[in-house]
Amino acid sequence: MDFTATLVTGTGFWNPIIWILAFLITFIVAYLIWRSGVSTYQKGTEQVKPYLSGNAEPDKNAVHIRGGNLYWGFTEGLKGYYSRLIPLHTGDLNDYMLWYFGVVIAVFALVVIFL
Amino acid sequence: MIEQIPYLAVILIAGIGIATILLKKNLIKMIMGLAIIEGAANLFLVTLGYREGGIAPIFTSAPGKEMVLPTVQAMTLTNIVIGFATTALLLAFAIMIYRKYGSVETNNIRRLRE
Amino acid sequence: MIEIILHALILTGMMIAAILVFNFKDLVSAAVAFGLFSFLLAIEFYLLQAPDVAIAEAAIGAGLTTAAFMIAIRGTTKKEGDEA
Amino acid sequence: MSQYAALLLAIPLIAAFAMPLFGLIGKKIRNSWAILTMLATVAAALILVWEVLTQGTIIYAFGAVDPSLTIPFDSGGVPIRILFVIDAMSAFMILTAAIMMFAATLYSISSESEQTGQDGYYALLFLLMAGIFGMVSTGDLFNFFVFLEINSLAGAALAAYRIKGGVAVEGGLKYAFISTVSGLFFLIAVGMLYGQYNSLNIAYIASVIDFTGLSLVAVVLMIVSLAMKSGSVPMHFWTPDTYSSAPSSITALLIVSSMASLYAIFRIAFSLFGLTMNVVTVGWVIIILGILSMFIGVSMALPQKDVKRLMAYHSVSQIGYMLVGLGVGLAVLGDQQMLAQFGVVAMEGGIFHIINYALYKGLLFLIAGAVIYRCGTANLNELGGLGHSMKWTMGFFIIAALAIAGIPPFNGFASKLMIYESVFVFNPFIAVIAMVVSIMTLASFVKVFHSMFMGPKLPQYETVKEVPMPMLIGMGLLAVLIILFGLFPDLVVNTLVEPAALALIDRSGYITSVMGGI
Repeated sequence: MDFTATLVTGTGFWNPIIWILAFLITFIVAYLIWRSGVSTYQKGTEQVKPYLSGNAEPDKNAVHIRGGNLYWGFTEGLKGYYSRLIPLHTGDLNDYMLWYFGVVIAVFALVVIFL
Repeated sequence: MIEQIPYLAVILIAGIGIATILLKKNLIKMIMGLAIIEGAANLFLVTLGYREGGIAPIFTSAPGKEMVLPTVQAMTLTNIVIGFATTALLLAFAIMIYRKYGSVETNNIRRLRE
Repeated sequence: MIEIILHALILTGMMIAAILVFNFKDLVSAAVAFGLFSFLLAIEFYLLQAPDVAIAEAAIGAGLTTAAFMIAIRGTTKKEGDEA
Repeated sequence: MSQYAALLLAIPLIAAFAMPLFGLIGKKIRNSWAILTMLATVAAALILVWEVLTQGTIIYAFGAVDPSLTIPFDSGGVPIRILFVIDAMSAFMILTAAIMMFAATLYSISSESEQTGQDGYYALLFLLMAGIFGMVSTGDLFNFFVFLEINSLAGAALAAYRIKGGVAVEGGLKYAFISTVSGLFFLIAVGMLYGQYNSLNIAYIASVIDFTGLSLVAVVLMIVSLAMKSGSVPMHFWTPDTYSSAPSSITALLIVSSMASLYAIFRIAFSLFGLTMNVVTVGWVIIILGILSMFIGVSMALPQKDVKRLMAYHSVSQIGYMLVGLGVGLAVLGDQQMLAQFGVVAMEGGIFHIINYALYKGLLFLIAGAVIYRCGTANLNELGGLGHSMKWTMGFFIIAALAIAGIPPFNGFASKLMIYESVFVFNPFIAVIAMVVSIMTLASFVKVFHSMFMGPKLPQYETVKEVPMPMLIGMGLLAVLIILFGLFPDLVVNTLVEPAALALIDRSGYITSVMGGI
């Protein structure tokens, strides 16, 4: 078996091995740069503490950005879309069944029209 | 002629079952609607195998006459048993829901949504 | 001819039973109507030359399923709607 | 002749029904029995897949003198027995199911170790697997319905197994109700076909089919019912409810059962009806369902707060990719030139995505389960900083999240690339939507990653440790497979996916394998 063959998709190709090699080289270069470090850095001193303009560090729970806060702007920006989409998910079993029968009828109509 | 009557009944009965599922909010009622559709499906299957003037497909009464199709009857038997299993499972869920939610109305069983 | 009338009668009975299941507010009555529906279905199976299916339907459909509904109704509400 | 087809069903069934007996003896013995039978099933499945790939389609007739004897001499050329027809596509699905079964069972051993009622849990788990294996390998429509019901009932019972204040029962009830209704309509459709062609055998019906109005009703009922079972929009509402309330290892298996329904859609569309129906219309119906699933699934996932619910919406979205890939293949089935140009690649992409999706989505749900196992909550607003204490889990999560977002070099990229490029030729608009959806997928997993693993170590999770070894092994296996499939996509496509796609297209080959060249 040929492990280095490329995946041909008709219009293009994809070879993960070459990609991995490129990635590895970038990684090694980055690692070398990172390892050379900053000469003034010293472990275990005041330096490593978080610097908040001299204020006391707040509680850990207050620092962490919660999942609910992420993408708040995104959902707010698409409010018109989401305010229509979310209420559709009523959690009501009758509605679930209504959608099923609705889709049966819709697909049936489509298939008959474009026979 | 006889072969055609049950098909009409199947459509109407299945329609009543679907209406029960869609319009009734009570879970027990909805499960009854499901069981009615189940009955309609069974009737449909048995009617498929019916041949006018045919006799029951039992080996000892074999000589001569035309028989109705046995495969659909085996299918129907299987489906009756499966139907009872699903009904029992759904009813068990309904009882459990009543214990936890205090209601079997679908508009109260909506803790999972959005 | 008599056969056609018999079929029509039983199928109409089934439909009426199904409509009763739909209409009864009292769940116990609805369960009884469902039992009637299953019983008529069993007779219809017999008329359609499926005696073994008829026996199974009478035992499981009319008997066990109705009993299961009764037990479930005892465990939950007796009436449709929120007043229970 | 191969007996493994029967073992594939027999072992899980024996395992399931003997499970309570072994449970009486002792917990250790019951767990060993579960692992042993699981290994036996997986071994039988792997041998079967190997045989199919090397020797071609396997036919197994239940109850025949010779299992390969499909048409008895006195039956007048009609296969009357229950047949298992395992071609390359079925083998592919069996392989997917076997891998997931291995990971999920191993994971359950420790994730469920402190729960009650484990006898029933494992019994139902094996029943679920028997249902899935039956669905993907049977060649008989009514038999398929029976396995569908076994699968639905076991799945619903398992989804509701941990009551969790009633929420899980709600999820299980919705799943059971919906799948029973769709199963009944599937049965009515089977009846319609039986009434016309007097047979239940897929291959026989396919060989004599004459597309009538009644067949049209049947195909619509079948496809919509199975699309509902696989959770495509706009019939996806049960998916997040059930997936989020079920135990995590069960969710990983429910995914496989939705894949089995997806398989059935294509088995029915390609092998049963094929070119006798209007493939362009049906193909477009499937494509439209796919596009809706992709887009609405991912856009509902973004604002979710419960991690399992978020992942469940992603499974709706990922189903869309497979529907689009195979729908494009179906739509161009009648045109040989278009089929060769991009149709086959689109189908290969869709099929490849099935196994990729099962791997990474299963892994994601197992990770969510691991987090819930240790922290007791699935709420993204409460979690945080777990990267400090659950390093392995975090590593697996990174792999799975990058794979689902289609970042190279993971396996999701390879199959998505095939779908993008082939669908772009068919209709650029669909490919653009698919890419946008992929970006939104990445965005929502960045959200999960950040709120679960990043941030400072929170005081309430100070004592959280890494999950036990069997859970890590279950997750690790899937992670390794994701990387391997990502590194050698060509190998997987050539050995597994391409035969599967060709087996779907080759309708006459399917018929001949059963009917023996008539």
